[in-house]
Amino acid sequence: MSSNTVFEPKIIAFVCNWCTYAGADLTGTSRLKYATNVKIVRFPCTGRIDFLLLLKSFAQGADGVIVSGCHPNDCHYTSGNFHARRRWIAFRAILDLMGVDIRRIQYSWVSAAEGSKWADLVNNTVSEIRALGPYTEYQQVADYLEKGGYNGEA
Amino acid sequence: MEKLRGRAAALLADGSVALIIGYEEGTKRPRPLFCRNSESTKKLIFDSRCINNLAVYITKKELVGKDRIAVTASISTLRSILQLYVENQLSEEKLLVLTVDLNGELREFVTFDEISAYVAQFELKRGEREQEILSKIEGMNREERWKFWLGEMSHCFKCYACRSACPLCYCSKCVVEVNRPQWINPWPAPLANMEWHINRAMHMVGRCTACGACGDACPVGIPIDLITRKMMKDMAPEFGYIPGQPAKQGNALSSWKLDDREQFIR
Amino acid sequence: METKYINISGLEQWFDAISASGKRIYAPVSARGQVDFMPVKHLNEVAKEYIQTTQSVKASVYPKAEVLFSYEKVHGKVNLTDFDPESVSETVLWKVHPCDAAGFKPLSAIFNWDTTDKLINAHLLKTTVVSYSCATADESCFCTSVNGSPGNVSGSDIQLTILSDGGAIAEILTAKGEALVALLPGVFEADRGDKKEKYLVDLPAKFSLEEVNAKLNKAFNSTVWKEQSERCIGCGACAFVCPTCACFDIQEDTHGSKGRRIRCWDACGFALFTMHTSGHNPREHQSQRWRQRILHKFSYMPERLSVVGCTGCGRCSRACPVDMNILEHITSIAEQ
Amino acid sequence: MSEKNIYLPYLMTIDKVTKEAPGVKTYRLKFQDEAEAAAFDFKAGQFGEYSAFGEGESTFCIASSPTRKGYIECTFRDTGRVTSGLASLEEGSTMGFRGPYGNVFPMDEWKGKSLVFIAGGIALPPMRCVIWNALDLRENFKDITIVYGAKSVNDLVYKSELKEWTDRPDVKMVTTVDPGGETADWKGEIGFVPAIVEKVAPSSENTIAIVCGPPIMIKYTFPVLEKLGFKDDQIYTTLENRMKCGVGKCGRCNVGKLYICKDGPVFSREELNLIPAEEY
Repeated sequence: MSSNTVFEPKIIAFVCNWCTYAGADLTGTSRLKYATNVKIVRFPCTGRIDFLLLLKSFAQGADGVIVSGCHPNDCHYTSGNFHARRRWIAFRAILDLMGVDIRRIQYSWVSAAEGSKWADLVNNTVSEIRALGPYTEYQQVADYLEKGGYNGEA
Repeated sequence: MEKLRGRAAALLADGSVALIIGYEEGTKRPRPLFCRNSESTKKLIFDSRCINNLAVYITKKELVGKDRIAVTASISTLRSILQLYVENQLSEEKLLVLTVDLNGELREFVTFDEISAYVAQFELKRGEREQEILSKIEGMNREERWKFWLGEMSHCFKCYACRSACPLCYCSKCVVEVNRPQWINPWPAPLANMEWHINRAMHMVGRCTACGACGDACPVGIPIDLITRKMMKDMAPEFGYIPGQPAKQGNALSSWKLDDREQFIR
Repeated sequence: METKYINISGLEQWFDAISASGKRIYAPVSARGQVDFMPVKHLNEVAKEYIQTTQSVKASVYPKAEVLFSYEKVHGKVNLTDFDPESVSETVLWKVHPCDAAGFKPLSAIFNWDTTDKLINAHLLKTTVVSYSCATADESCFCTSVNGSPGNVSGSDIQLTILSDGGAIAEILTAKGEALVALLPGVFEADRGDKKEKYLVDLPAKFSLEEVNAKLNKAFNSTVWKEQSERCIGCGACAFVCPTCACFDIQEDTHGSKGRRIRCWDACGFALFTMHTSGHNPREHQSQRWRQRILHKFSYMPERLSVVGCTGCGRCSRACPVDMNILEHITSIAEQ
Repeated sequence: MSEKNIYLPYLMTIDKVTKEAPGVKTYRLKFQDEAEAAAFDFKAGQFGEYSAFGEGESTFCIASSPTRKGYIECTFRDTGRVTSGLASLEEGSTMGFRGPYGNVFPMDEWKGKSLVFIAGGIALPPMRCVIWNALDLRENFKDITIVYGAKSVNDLVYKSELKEWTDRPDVKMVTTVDPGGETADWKGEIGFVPAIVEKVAPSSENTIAIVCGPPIMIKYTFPVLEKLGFKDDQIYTTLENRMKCGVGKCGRCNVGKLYICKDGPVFSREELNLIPAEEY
């Protein structure tokens, strides 16, 4: 397979400011190489990441999503990541029930010291999503008005 | 029935309550009735056909005002009342709850603890239709589930009957009506409908009491109650709740435990 | 107008000819425990035993969401792309009930009074309505109380009355109807003189429209609105299943520099429908919104647009989660 | 000719931006298409649907006078999604406009009469259109009195025009701010609009009063005018209900059987008496 036919997934990472963002920064300053498929969105805390943002990412063309923040007990705001953890447990279950491909959302804890873990996380996620292929199943539905859309016509 | 009507008339006559929310015969099945005078209590009925969840009315200020009211409650309604109480939406001083128990005896609850003790006798049962669709869904692979729900969602025209019928959807401004930012497109379309129902389910995690009012209300027959019901069942053990009982320890998504379990965070 | 006879196999052949002509056909289909208009290809897909579809057929000419126009921002300028009437496909609406077909007139009146609505007119122009007269009705039906009847032909291009042999009386009412017949004229035979009335359900009128109108003219401050609407939970089910409800919202769908302005269904029963940005809401209570719904249909529309905003299809009563039965409510107003 | 899409806006260029008060801006808009500009005409009192592409449409009056040709102006406060979208535009940007919609102030019938304008806060824009219209045809009218009030000095809109009107010998201009809203160098009145109207006491003889403002101001101003001898057919106001289409179809702006967008926004008090007050 020639290089230009390899599928390059678009991945959005929602990360917290205090741990994972700093960790990703460390990856860079440590000169560790990792896949360039990821676009990072920085949040104050994983507790601040609205679950709808994950779905919006898919609707707007993302093939995979990474959500990452401080390890349990390390939250800058004490409990933001605990709240987030509960939210993801519930959200993942709902998405699975609805048939959303939950393999495309990768949750992780990456601390400010874990530059290499960030690189691994991104690399692994990219290769996994690459194997899954583009998330056209979701993206197709995002544009419906063109099709008229009548009863039962998705 | 006569006991209920008599008691209701007496409560209104002596001014104990200003309004009694109950059921009357409707076109095809019983429907909600609002009694403000003894005369209207003659129309009151209460039996297993009464399926509207009347708890939806007791948080509506324009209906109940500041007065003390009474409500005739099915088990589902009682569960919703308890959850509303846990969420600080009700006070004991303003609400008298009536029900008819399995022996046909009229019961009156003045405190929420009494309701809690009464409700604890009843196990949350899964309806036939619910069981049937759930088994169908459980037999599907992920792609089939996605297709199934997308097909169902394509029928949704966003009348929000599900939201209106739910006693726990009492927000004065719903997330779909917020437009800065516009989280969910307000027009009906499969994806926007999907987002709305996922959102609704998320907002119901650990709160839904499985009354099924949303599913009953849906004019286009989407089994939306399954989503919140299944979530309630699946999430209850995760977060230490008892299905059908109010979340006294706080709502699932506004509380947490150190040892919340998951296997998916790397 | 011309009346013909078509036998049962002729109906099937004619339907196949329409299907083969490339026109979209929407007809009632039974699925998921409900009967609703859906795209069909063959006559055997069309639902048989039912009283009424859950939703009206209005979505075929007034879609739930439709693009009014689209735009693109380029270097500080904006390019507009108008709605293209040519994008609308030729459509046949099959087995529409007379109460549904009668809904096109009030719908068109709302959209076309004073200024015309290009979108709905494009749909109406390309829509041919084949209605079936009604042999059955249920307790929610009341077309005969609102100027309609089980054999009313208003809004229909062709009306079929199914006979006991499975064939049908075909009343060909308009040029569009004739064009549809012309797709397979051979299957239409001369009128056999069957009496249409014999095949229609008997549905006595429940109230007089004039009486209701007279009562409503004085009813604005009546307590009836509060009494009737107490159990209303304020959803939009009644409006969305209604063949004549046309209230809409205009919304924006933006993706980067491109966007579309969208018209989508809205309902006067929603609490925020009339809310001002300031927070002031002229129709703050459900009783005011219920009053608006009834007065709009039975008082304002007759006066302003010379049409009644109700065709008696009874869908709102059937769809309502709390049994807000419109027939019962209107009858009680008439009897006051 | 193919049917016109009534929802398709005119494309307008923002020619000039004026900051009026905190959050309040006036845009001068010019048609991008010359043919559209030439064909466009409106009268005092009419409104339009202004669009920020990407955010949606919002309803405001046309704040400039029909006597000033070649442009229209709108004044709005940044309060919601659309108005904040509009507020973020700069001079030279493109926005949309649909209109003119609604009825008009019967200025032809007012010829030879005196006019009293009473406005509060952000409700001056619809009045400004009429004021300039009257001032540009000054010989048609007798005395012109303007009473305008806002919460504070800062909240007064059209500050330079207020000065211009104050300086004109043929206009009696009274400006007021609510108690506590004055600044150290404030030279106008202090007090609520209804009280100031009572103090100014314009004669009702052969006079039309035009009142625009928040509902509460209107509620207390009407009795004052009544006391001064104004009959219901001598008092005019504008109603502003929520609208989406502007052309009598979307179903929002009904007040009783009337559509504010078609039968209004201009109403005499006589007409207002015939429609249910609770719906506006």
